[in-house]
Amino acid sequence: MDTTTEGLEREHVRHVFRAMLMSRVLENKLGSLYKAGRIVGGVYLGKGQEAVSASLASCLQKGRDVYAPLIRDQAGRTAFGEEIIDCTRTYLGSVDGPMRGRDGNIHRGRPAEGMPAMISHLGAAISLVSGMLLAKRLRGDMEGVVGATCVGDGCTSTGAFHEGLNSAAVENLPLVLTVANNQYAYSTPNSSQFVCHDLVDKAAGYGVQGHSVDGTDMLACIAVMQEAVDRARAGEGPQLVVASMLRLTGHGEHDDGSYVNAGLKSSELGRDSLEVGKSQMIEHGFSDAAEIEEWKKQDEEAVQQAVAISQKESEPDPYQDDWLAYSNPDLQNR
Amino acid sequence: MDTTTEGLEREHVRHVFRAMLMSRVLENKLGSLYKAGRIVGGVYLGKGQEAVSASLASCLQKGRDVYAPLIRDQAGRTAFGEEIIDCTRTYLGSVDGPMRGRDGNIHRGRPAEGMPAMISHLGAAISLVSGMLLAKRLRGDMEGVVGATCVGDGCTSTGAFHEGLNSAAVENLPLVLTVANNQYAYSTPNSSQFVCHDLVDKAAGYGVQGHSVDGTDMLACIAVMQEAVDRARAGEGPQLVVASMLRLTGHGEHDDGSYVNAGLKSSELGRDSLEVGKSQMIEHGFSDAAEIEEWKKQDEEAVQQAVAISQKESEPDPYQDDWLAYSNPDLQNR
Amino acid sequence: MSDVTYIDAIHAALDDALENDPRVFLYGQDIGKFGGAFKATKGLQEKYPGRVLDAPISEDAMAGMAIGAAIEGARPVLEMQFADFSSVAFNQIVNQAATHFYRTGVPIPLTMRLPSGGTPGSGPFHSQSMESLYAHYPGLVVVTPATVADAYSMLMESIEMDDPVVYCEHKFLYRWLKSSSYESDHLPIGKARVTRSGKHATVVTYSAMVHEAVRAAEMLQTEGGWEIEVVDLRSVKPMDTDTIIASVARTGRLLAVGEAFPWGGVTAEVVSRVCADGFHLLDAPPVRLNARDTPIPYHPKLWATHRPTPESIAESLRKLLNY
Amino acid sequence: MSDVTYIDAIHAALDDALENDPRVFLYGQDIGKFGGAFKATKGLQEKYPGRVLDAPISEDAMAGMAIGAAIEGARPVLEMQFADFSSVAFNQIVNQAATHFYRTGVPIPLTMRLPSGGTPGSGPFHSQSMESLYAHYPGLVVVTPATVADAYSMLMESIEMDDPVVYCEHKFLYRWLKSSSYESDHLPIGKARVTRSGKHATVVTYSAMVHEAVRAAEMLQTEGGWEIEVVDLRSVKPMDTDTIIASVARTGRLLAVGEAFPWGGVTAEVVSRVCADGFHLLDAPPVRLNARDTPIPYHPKLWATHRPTPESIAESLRKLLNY
Ligand SMILES: Cc1ncc(C[n+]2csc(CCOP(=O)(O)OP(=O)(O)O)c2C)c(N)n1
Ligand SMILES: Cc1ncc(C[n+]2csc(CCOP(=O)(O)OP(=O)(O)O)c2C)c(N)n1
Ligand SMILES: [Mg+2]
Ligand SMILES: [Mg+2]
Repeated sequence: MDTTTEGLEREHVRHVFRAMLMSRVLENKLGSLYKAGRIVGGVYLGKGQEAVSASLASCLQKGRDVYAPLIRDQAGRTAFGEEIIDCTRTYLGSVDGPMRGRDGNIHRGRPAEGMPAMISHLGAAISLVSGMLLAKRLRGDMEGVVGATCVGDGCTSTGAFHEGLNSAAVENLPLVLTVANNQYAYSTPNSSQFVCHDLVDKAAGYGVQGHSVDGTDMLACIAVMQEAVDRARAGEGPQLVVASMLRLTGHGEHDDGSYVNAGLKSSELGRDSLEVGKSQMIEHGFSDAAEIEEWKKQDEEAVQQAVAISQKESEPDPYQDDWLAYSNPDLQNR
Repeated sequence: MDTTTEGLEREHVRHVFRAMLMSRVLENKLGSLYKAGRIVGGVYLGKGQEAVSASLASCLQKGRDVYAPLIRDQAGRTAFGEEIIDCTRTYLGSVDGPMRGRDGNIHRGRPAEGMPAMISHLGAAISLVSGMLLAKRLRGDMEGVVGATCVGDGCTSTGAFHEGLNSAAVENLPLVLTVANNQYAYSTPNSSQFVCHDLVDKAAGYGVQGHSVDGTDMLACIAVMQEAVDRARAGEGPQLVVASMLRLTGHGEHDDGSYVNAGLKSSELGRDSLEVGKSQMIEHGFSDAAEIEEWKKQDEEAVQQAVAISQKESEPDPYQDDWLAYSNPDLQNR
Repeated sequence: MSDVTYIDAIHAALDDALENDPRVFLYGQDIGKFGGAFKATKGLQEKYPGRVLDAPISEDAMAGMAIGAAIEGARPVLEMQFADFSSVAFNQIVNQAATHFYRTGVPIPLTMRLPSGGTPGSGPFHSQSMESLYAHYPGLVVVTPATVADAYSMLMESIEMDDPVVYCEHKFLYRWLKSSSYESDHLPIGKARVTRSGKHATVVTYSAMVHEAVRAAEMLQTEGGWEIEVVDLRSVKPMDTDTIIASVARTGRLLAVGEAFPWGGVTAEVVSRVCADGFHLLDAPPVRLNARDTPIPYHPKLWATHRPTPESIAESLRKLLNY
Repeated sequence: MSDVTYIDAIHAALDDALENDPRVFLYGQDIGKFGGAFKATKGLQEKYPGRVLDAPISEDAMAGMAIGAAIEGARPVLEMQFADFSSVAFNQIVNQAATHFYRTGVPIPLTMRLPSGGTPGSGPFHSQSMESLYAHYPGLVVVTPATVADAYSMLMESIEMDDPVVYCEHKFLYRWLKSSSYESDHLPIGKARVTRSGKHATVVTYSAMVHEAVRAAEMLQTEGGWEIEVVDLRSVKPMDTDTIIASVARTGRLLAVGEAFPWGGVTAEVVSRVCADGFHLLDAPPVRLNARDTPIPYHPKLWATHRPTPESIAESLRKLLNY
């Protein structure tokens, strides 16, 4: 595994792992709050996909780059710099969350800070991120900028995926499009979603560079994402990264995922990227067991605190809400 | 060129060429009727693309197979067995045409006879043809059936293309999807439409077989189409055929196509497939100049006759029309 | 039969349609072994092998496939995972399915099931009521069952129809609405039902709002002895103008209630029809009550006042009665 | 200025908007060197290098790109080659653009140009009027200019607005409608205009139908001295209820005319608003006249009677006046 650490910066790797760990701690908490009936709306977790998610976002710089998280990107959100409280406020229905109760949970975003708020329709963010990049180029603000998003295997079947990636390629935009191939789209296995040999085979059809990576291998993910982001930054156009792993949870917390093939679970794909990452941290001296334990404690406290704050905050009040769908209030209700 | 005639049946080649010739004669007539202001609606011609169009349709069998022509497929329509009068009636606004004045020209079809009537939205026919095949499979009527359609380079950018081809691949349907890469979508050159090296590179991304052919070379087209159709019939799933040529006319007759690159026009791509086909017919002894001249005369007469009949027929009469958008009249206007 | 729910009725209708007619097949995401996001197709793939097909996440192609199959005489029942995702299939539905019979004379016996309407916590993209969009396009039939019996009988009838049907099933009713049986009064699609009779005002509504309107009517009954008639449209295209007008003839007052967005849509169509044909019957201005003019909020506290409620319907009725 | 057409006005507005505001850019199919299917952007790519971009045939991505650019503060003007093709972009427009400000507080200053409405021989897929679909969704502004001056000023205003605007330009007016200048009365979006004043009945309409309504009004003037008021809505969302009601207050009679399909839509919204707020002003049942309940036929003979005509509008008015 020595080769994989080549060119990786210590602080970068530690940043990725900490985001992964924080994500797991936070999502475990969300899971138990869900079971306790304390969550408003649905819960979709990224368990197993933390390495891909965090490593992609860790290569981006908030304030300059664009990062559009999707439903399994808690780790990426944290790596990009989203505050934990944004998450807990949304899940717990606080009016102080970034969406003020108007939209939920995984849909939260802060578009003005380069993190769009996803809509549910799969694939819709690809062209959106491209448009954000296009606007930066048009105003001469593109130097070294990258936009990134992560979609699932199922999303590759959408017209939005196709049109979005092709349009970005035609405009040679610095888009890093990661496919987290977790083998299932809800209950649908890849075999009912596509029949290409490997999703990365799609890259050539768009004239973009393709990258494959074992999504359970944290260090490999960091290396590949860094390469893809560097290439995009250097003006080489869109990069398609296909990372493979298994979803280590139901589609949402309402789903037990009992349809997931047992053979897959016990295969290499079924490894937990957080566990793999932990071994890698220790093995390569990026950290040690004690420090990781300490981080975990800190994270648990931080999460506990954020939950406590969020739970004390008010719910949205329909009689206080301005109910404005237009930035110009004169347009409302007319 | 000897190798290209191998395996080609004499009657098949003659059938293709005759359809190409008829198409050209007919479309020339439509062009002059358009200039004379006698056409109802727009005129979109297939000049230059006859070889691709006719060769694809010639491998199909009306009554069993499905053929969904698009805007430049007069030759394919003729090869598939559409009557000339269906064409002239529609262009000349006769109420006796297959669309009864309700839809126009290139949109005509006879879906009950396996020839769907296209809508304008590009790519929409791909899934439609697939669905027709699916229904045949479901009722156990699939043995040896093929469905085929032909789209343009521009259509490859649509989400409908992507979703349609992928869905057909997942269902392993006997779909032959031909892309007539005529280098332009209306005024838009390929360089603004896609940046992949070759459109056939898309095949791998769908897990389907790809075929490339010089669309100006009639015999090559016949050979490739026959292979693609045979493979589909044999259960090998969707086939993507990319045929390259130049559109030898404006986008429509209202357009002079002045934006078309002069270098392309004088390149091999700019060859007229009908001229190439004629040489091939003669060179390989499929026909001779005199017979071809005779065919042309017959075609001109047939077209003249169809035009004369169509022009004598009534226009649709809004006071006679039943104005039914529902097959159950009780649903209308309610 | 013991308690059956609205979603049971849908499941039973799919089962019976598959059983009765070999041309019927189901197509949708996760509808096979998994039985669909709402379990409407649970067990049907095993029971009818090869006739319940899982689709990729390709709503445009799903609709196109179903339309093509319908051209060939099959009777596809297409499940959208949520109505909201039919926006991706919009082109195929309104341009391909809706126009096909008019253009070619070949009908499209397609049924598209749209799990519609709001539930608490579902948010802007899993709560939409899209009936008005589809009803605007000639060539489509748009049905909106409000009862367990209608959920069953109208789905059966939709599948039997030769014309394309958009079947809007309300998610809020799925497990909440129970009945002792699917047995219905056999009203055909195109006929509205007087769900509750009255003489002081008519509420015309459909889908889940029928139940909210009945509650409002009960509140007003208790409150002041008002007798409010509630008309359930059942299908919004065709719309049963006769039954609506007959009700307004009895009551002289009209409130049209819908859960969809306030601009245009079903309630505007109802008011316009009543005004055109029953103007002389009206003793007060006909009014509408719809959802608020914003996307559908996710937080249940906001959501509960975004859509009409028994309270807000009752309030509208009070104003109407006091006019 | 000598004769300028409606399409000239659109071209001029795009030119001026590009000139005035560096945040403005144009995106669409064939709009670059070619100048667009209708030549609305002719010469602009040369004049504003890098700001007039040709798009692939990807309406969904085109809309998504424009929305993303708007989030970043650009002012994209998106051209659909025909309104009808916006069905492919429908999801991005109604779910991404329309909901964005409500959800995030970040506005989407996007203008989407829809070449709309019927012309002879264009058929079911190059003739649609889609304003009602977009107006149904909260968060969108939908404008429908009927005059050369409005085509100019409303496009300028649309581009300046922070909220997303669906700009429905009527293809029939492109070259047919001429004026001596773009100079307008500077009515803002949201205000209707009394195009022709009268006292016997009000026709509320918009876009190309304004001209047909004026012709019908002239016919009735000649025929019986009837004075018909014609109100041009200009924007259908927001809709200027005040101006409509003020007109009905003068005339006591309402006919709402539209070129779109008859179920729902603008005319139903107009009638419903007048009934809710101006019921007491009405001396006769308010009525609607729309296109027929079928797809738009291609043959000019059919098309000419599918949409309302001066004759059919006059006929509706006669009935209304004789009530
Ligand atoms: C256009 C669209 N269709 C359907 C859905 C419903 N849906 C939500 S998530 C999902 C599965 C997504 O699978 P994948 O892309 O593989 O992501 P994963 O959940 O595995 O991370 C589906 C079908 C949707 N959100 N958008
Ligand atoms: C979805 C959609 N968008 C836009 C159009 C308008 N349009 C009609 S033909 C055409 C160009 C098609 O180019 P291509 O697919 O290369 O076919 P060709 O005309 O070259 O044969 C365009 C943009 C359309 N018909 N459908
Ligand atoms: Mg997946
Ligand atoms: Mg082309």
